[in-house]
Amino acid sequence: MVKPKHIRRAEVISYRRSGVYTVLTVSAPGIAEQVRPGNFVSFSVGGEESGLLLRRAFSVLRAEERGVYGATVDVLVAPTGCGTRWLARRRPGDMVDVAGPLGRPFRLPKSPANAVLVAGGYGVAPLIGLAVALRARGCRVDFAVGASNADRLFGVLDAKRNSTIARVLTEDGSLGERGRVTDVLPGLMERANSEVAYACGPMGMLAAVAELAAQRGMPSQVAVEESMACGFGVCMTCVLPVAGADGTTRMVRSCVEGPVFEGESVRFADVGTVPSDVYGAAGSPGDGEPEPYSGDA
Amino acid sequence: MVKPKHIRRAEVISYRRSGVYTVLTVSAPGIAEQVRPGNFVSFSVGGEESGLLLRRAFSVLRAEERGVYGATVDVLVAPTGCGTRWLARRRPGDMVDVAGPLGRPFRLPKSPANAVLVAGGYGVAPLIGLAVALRARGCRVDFAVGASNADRLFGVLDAKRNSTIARVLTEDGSLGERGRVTDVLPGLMERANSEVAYACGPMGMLAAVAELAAQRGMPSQVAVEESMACGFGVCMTCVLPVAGADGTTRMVRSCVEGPVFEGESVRFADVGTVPSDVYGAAGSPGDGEPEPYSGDA
Amino acid sequence: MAVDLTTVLAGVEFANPVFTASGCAAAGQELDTFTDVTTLGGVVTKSVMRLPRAGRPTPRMAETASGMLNSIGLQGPGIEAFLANDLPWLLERGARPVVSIAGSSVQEYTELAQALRDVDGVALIEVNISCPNVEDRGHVFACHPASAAAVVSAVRRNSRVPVFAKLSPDVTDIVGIAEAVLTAGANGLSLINTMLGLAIDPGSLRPVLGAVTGGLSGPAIKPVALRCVWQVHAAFPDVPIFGIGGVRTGTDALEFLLAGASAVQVGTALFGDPTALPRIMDELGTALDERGLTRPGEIVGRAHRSPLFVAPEGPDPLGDASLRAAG
Amino acid sequence: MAVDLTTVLAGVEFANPVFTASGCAAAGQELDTFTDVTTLGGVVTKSVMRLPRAGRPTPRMAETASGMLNSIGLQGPGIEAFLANDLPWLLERGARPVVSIAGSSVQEYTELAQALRDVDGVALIEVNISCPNVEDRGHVFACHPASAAAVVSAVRRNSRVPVFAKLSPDVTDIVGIAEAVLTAGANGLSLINTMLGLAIDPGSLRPVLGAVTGGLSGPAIKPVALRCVWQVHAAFPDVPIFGIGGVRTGTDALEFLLAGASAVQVGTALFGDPTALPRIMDELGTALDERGLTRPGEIVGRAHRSPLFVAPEGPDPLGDASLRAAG
Ligand SMILES: Cc1cc2nc3c(=O)[nH]c(=O)nc-3n(C[C@H](O)[C@H](O)[C@H](O)COP(=O)(O)OP(=O)(O)OC[C@H]3O[C@@H](n4cnc5c(N)ncnc54)[C@H](O)[C@@H]3O)c2cc1C
Ligand SMILES: Cc1cc2nc3c(=O)[nH]c(=O)nc-3n(C[C@H](O)[C@H](O)[C@H](O)COP(=O)(O)OP(=O)(O)OC[C@H]3O[C@@H](n4cnc5c(N)ncnc54)[C@H](O)[C@@H]3O)c2cc1C
Ligand SMILES: Cc1cc2nc3c(=O)[nH]c(=O)nc-3n(C[C@H](O)[C@H](O)[C@H](O)COP(=O)(O)O)c2cc1C
Ligand SMILES: Cc1cc2nc3c(=O)[nH]c(=O)nc-3n(C[C@H](O)[C@H](O)[C@H](O)COP(=O)(O)O)c2cc1C
Ligand code: FES
Ligand code: FES
Repeated sequence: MVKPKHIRRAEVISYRRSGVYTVLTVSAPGIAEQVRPGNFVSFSVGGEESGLLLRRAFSVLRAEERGVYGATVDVLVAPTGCGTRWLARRRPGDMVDVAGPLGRPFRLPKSPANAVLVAGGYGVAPLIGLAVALRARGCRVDFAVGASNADRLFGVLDAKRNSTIARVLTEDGSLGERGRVTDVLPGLMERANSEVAYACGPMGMLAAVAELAAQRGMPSQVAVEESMACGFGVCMTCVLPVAGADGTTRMVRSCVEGPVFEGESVRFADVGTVPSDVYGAAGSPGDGEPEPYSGDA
Repeated sequence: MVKPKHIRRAEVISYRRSGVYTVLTVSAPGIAEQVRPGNFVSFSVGGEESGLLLRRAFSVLRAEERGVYGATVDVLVAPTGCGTRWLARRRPGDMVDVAGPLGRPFRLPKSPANAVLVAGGYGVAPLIGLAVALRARGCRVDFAVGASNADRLFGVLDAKRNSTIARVLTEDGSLGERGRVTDVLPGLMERANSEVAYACGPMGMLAAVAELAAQRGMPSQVAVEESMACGFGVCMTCVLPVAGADGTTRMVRSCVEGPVFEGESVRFADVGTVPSDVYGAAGSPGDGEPEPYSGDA
Repeated sequence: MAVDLTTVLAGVEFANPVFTASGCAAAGQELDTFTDVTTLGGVVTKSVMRLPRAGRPTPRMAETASGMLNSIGLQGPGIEAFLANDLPWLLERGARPVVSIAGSSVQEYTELAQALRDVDGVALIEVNISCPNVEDRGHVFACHPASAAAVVSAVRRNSRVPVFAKLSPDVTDIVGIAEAVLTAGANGLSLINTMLGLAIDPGSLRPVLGAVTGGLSGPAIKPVALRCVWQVHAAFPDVPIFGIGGVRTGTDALEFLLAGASAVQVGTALFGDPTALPRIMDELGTALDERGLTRPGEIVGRAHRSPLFVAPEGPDPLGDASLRAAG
Repeated sequence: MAVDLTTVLAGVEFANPVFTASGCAAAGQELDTFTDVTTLGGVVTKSVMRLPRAGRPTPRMAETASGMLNSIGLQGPGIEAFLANDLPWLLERGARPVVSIAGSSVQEYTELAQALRDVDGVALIEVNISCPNVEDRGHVFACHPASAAAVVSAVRRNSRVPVFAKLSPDVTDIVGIAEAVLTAGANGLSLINTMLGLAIDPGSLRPVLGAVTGGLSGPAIKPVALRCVWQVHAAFPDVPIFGIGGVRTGTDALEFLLAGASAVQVGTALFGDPTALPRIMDELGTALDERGLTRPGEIVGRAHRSPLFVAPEGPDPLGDASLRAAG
C-alpha cells in the first residue's frame, strides 16, 4: 500500500513570485522520481529554533527527475499563515526539510477518455501535471481554472497549453470571465463531452464538481485539503467521512487514503461532523457521554 | 538612575570570525551613542517563529557613534548554545533585534591612576573599550589577557596597542604563555604599580582578581555574568549577594545594579546561595518552610 | 471607525484591557524606560509579602521551548518599603496600580490587606494564592478550595477595593477552586499563574534551577490558560477575568477575550520585548476594528456562543457581510 | 567505548529505551515506511477500545507554540480488528509491541485485558486512564485515585504481562495518583499524557477544535513532564517509569533518564520528523558515551543525587576527569 518515503534536507534552487503565490523549486532526489500527479510533499517551517512543530503540506506542482539541478520538485505556496509566509521567504541556497511523496495520486483512466479538470486557487497545482499525464495517455483535456481574483489565479498558460478548451474565471472579474468555475462547468462538460472530472480547490467547489459529475453519471476524483498533523497516516487528524465500496461510511485519513478520493464517495455535507451512521459512531463505547478530555489522552 | 533605553530592529553590517568567536557589527542608532565601557546590549534570537523567548546579553565590544554605517555596535559572540550559534550565523543585510544600552558601566578613576585590566575568554570584550577610555583620561593601562586556548583568545592586538605591559596567556600554552591570568597578576601589579583593577571573565577569575586587589589594598571592579531573563531589571533572576555600603548584604540585580560591581562587595563564595545573613533571608515569612511551588507564583 | 478600549473590571474603569502580569514588571519603574506605563491598562505589581524577602538561590531561570521556568521565590522589599517607595512612584507617575499580595498564612494575607486598606490609588488587589501554607504542611493555598477560600475571605473583609484571586492551573478542578474563592467574596479572577515544571542540565546532570522546580510561563502554556478561562467563564459568565499566560500579540489578547476574559496580563513576553504592551494594545484595537467591533466588551466570551456573526473578510466591517449568519 | 542501550522495564528487556508514544505511531505500519520499527525500543500502539470508534469531529488539531492540541477521540478499529490485523503485523515484522488500552468503564478495561491475556508477543500493557468514566458522571479515571486504582487493579488481575498505568498531569497531586495505581498493582508508570488545552480561531471567533478542548503535547509540556517524573521517582525510586512529553532529541531523553525515567516515549516529534526515533537513539548513545557511561541504567534518577561525577569536557571519558568531584 505504501511506497518508501524519504525525508531530506534540501536546497532551494529557485523561487518565483506570481500574484500572491511563490513557486519554490527544491532539490528532492528520491522524492521527485516517485511523484505522480496528486501526490504531495511536506516541509518543516520556521528554521532550527522554530516553535512551529508541524510540517506543511503542498501538492507537487511539477516534479523533474533529471533536470539541470538533478531531481527537483516545484511547489506553489499561497500565503496563509506563519508557515507558508516563512516558506515564501526562502531564497536559493537556503536549506529546507522536505518529505514525500505523500498521499495517493490521481488515478488515470485505463483507456483514453475526455477529462475535465477543475481548479480553484492554488488547487491548480496538482492539475497541471495531471493534464500532461492525461494527454500523454491520449486523453482529451479541458480545463476550468478559477480564483477569487487575478492575484490568486495561477497556471493559466500551462492550463491552456495542455487542454483543448480552457475557461478562466475570477470571482471579481479582474482576469478572464467573471464568475465561478462551477458556473461554466455544466456547459463545458456538455461541449467537451467530458467522461471524467478531476478537481482540486475549496471543499465547496469539490462538492459542486462531484455533484455535477454524478448528475451526468460520470466519475470524478477530488483532491481534498484537511488539517494534517503528521501527513503520513499515524495521527488520525485529517479524517473525513467517506463511503466505502461496501456502503459503509468510515472516517478516513486524507493523508494516506487521500488526498484524492472518488467524488461520489465523499460525504461533503457531513465533513466536520461524525455522522451517526459512520463506522464506529453508534457502537462506540461512551458515545453520547460527556467527554471532558477530548484530547487523546 | 536609568537612562532611556532603546529597542531596535537593526541591520547586520558585517561579521568576522576569530577563533571560535564571531564579531558582529550591527547598526544601533540611539544605542551606540549612549554606550560606555561595561554596558551591554541584548538580542532576540531564533527568528520570527522562534521558540526561544529570551534575549541574549552581550558586552559591547565597540560602539561607533558616527561611522561609515552611522551608529553601530560590535559584539563578540562565543558559541555557547542555540542562541549564540544562531547569532553567529547572521550575515550582512540580515535584521536582528537589539536593545540597550543596558547595565551600569565601569566607573573610571577621577584622576589618572595605574589600571590593570584582566580578561578571561570573551570577557575581554568590554575591557578593550575601557582601556581606550582609561588612556584618554591619562591612566596607565596594563593588560592580562587569558583564555583556555588560542581559539578562545581574542583582542590580543587591541590589548597590546592600548597598554603598557600586556601579558597573554592560554591554559594549554597554544598561544602566548602557558598558564592563567591570575598566575601572573601579582607580578604584573607589582611591576606596573597598579592602583585599580578591572576584570571580566569567569566567576572564579573575578573572585581571584578581587582577592588579589584587596590584598594590595586597591579597589577593583568586576563585570559578572549571571543568567538573565529580562536584562532590564524587572524579573529578579540575575541576582547575587552583594554587600552594601551599610554592611548589609542584599540579593542584587546584576542587570541594572551591575554587571559591574566593586570587587570587594561581591560575596563570591556565596554566589548561587541565599546566605542566611542576607537582607530578607532571616525575617522572611515561610523561611525554612517547605516551598513546593518555587516558581513565582 | 474608532475602537474604544475602555475596560471595566468589577466596577473599576481602566483605559484599556492590557496589563502587566505580577512579577514581570517589578513596580513599573524599569519598564517605564521602554514604555510609558501611564498608557497601560494597569500595572500589576510583583507580589509583595509582609516582610522583606531574599528569594531563592540562583540560577532562578531556565529557558524552555516557547516558555521559561522561574524560581525567584518572591524576592521583594516587604509591604512597608513597597508602600513607602514603589506605590507612591506609580501613583505620582500616573499609572494604575493593581497590587498583588502573597503570604504564607491567612494572618499574613490579612495584615497585608489591612496595610493596603487606607492607601489611596490602589485600583484592585490581586491575591496570589500560589504560595505554600505554613499552617498546612506547606500545601499550596491555590490547590485546595478551603484554604484558597480562607485567604480570599480574609482579604475581602479587609479591603475597600475589588479583590481578584489568582488561581493556579495545577489542580484537578479549576472550576471548583474558582467557585470556592467566589463564594468567599472574590470580585474577579486572574487565570492563570505559572505551572510547576522542572529542567535538567545535561552538563551538570542536575536540575538547572537552584530551587529544583520552578514556574512555567510563556506561550507554551497559552492553551492551558485559555482552557482555564473557558471553563471558568462557562461556569461563571458574569465574573470578570484577567486572562494570563503566553500573551504576546493582539491576537492572543483577542483569543483570551473570546474565551471569556475581560482583560489580559502580559508577563514573559515583556522579557523578550519590553515594548510589547503598547504593541499589543494597538494590535488588539486593529483586530477589533477589522471585525467591526467598537469595544472589547462586545466579544468577551463570544467563543462560547454559536457564531451569529462572522468576521467580514473585506473592507466592509459594518456592512451586510458582518451580519451574515455562519453555518 | 561502546554504549549498550539495553533497557529492562519491569523485568522485560528491550533493545533500547526509545519507544513511540501511544496515538503517535498508529500500530507501526506507516512509520515503518520511514523508520525500521524493529530497531526501536518498542512500539506503543494507539489506545484501543473494545469496539470500533469513529472519534471526534474535525478539525482535530491546532498547532500551538512549541506544541499542538489534538482531539482525535480515540478513533480506532476496536480490539478484535486490532488483534486480527495490527498486532500480527507488528509481531511478524519483529517489533516489540506495548499495547495501550482505553475504556469507559472498569468492565471495558477488564474485557480488553482478557482479550489480550492469551495473545503472545505483547511486551507490556499500557493502561490509558485519561478517559471519562461513564459510570462516574464522565469524570476522568486518571483524575481520581479510587477510579484510577479500580481500572488498574482490574487490568492487573487479568494480565500476564507487566502493566503500566499512564497518568494525566492535570491533577493536584500526581504522587497521590501514582501511589493509588501502584498499590492497585501497576508494575510501572507512563508519565505523562497530554494536558487539557484550548485554542481559539480569531477568524471564526470560535474554538479551533471541533471538540472544543484538546490535549496539549510537544516540547511545550516537557518541563511539566520532567517535573512529574521527578516527583514520582522521588516518591517511588524503584518503580520503572516511561518519560513522555516533548522528547525530540537525545538530550531530551537524557534529561528524562536523569529525572528518574527508565525509558522514554516519543509522540509529537514524530509528526515533524518521522525519522526522529533512530536519531534520538543515536544521540542518546553519544550523550552517554561522552559522559563516560556505558548503559542508560547508570543515570536513571541521577539528578536526584548530589553530583559525585561531573561530565568530562575533553576526550577523556574514563580518565581522572570523569571522577573529579564537583562542588
Ligand atoms: C494535501 C494538501 C495539499 C496542499 N497543497 C497546497 C498547495 O499546493 N499550495 C498551498 O499554498 N497550500 C497547500 N495546502 C495548504 C497548506 O498546507 C496550508 O496552507 C499550510 O499548512 C498553512 O500553514 P501556515 O503555517 O501558513 O498557516 P497556519 O494557519 O499558521 O497553520 C497552522 C496549522 O494549521 C494547519 N493548516 C492551516 N491551514 C491549513 C490548510 N488549508 N490545509 C491544511 N492544513 C492547514 C497548518 O499545517 C498548521 O499545522 C495543502 C494542504 C494539504 C493538506
Ligand atoms: C552581562 C552579560 C554580558 C555578556 N557578554 C557576552 C559577550 O560579550 N560575549 C558572549 O559570547 N557572551 C556574553 N554573555 C553570555 C551570553 O549572554 C550567553 O552565552 C548566551 O546568553 C547564551 O545563549 P545561548 O542561547 O547560546 O545558550 P543556551 O545555553 O541555550 O541559553 C539558554 C538560556 O540560558 C541563558 N544563558 C546561558 N548561558 C548564559 C551565560 N553564560 N550568561 C548569561 N545567560 C546565559 C541564555 O541567555 C538563555 O536564556 C554575556 C552575558 C551577560 C549576562
Ligand atoms: C519571573 C516571573 C516572576 C513572577 N512572579 C510572580 C509573582 O510575584 N506573583 C504572581 O502572582 N505571579 C508571578 N508570576 C506569574 C505571572 O504573573 C504570570 O501569571 C505567568 O507568568 C503567566 O503569564 P505569562 O505567560 O505572560 O508570563 C511570575 C512569572 C515570572 C515569569
Ligand atoms: C495525535 C495524538 C494522539 C494521541 N493518542 C493517544 C492515545 O491514543 N493514547 C494515549 O495514551 N496517549 C495518546 N496521546 C498522548 C501521547 O501518547 C503522549 O502522552 C503525549 O502526546 C505527550 O508526548 P509528546 O509530547 O511526545 O507528544 C496522543 C497524542 C497525540 C498528539
Ligand atoms: S495527517 Fe496524520 S493521519 Fe493524516
Ligand atoms: S535579568 Fe531580569 S532583573 Fe536582571
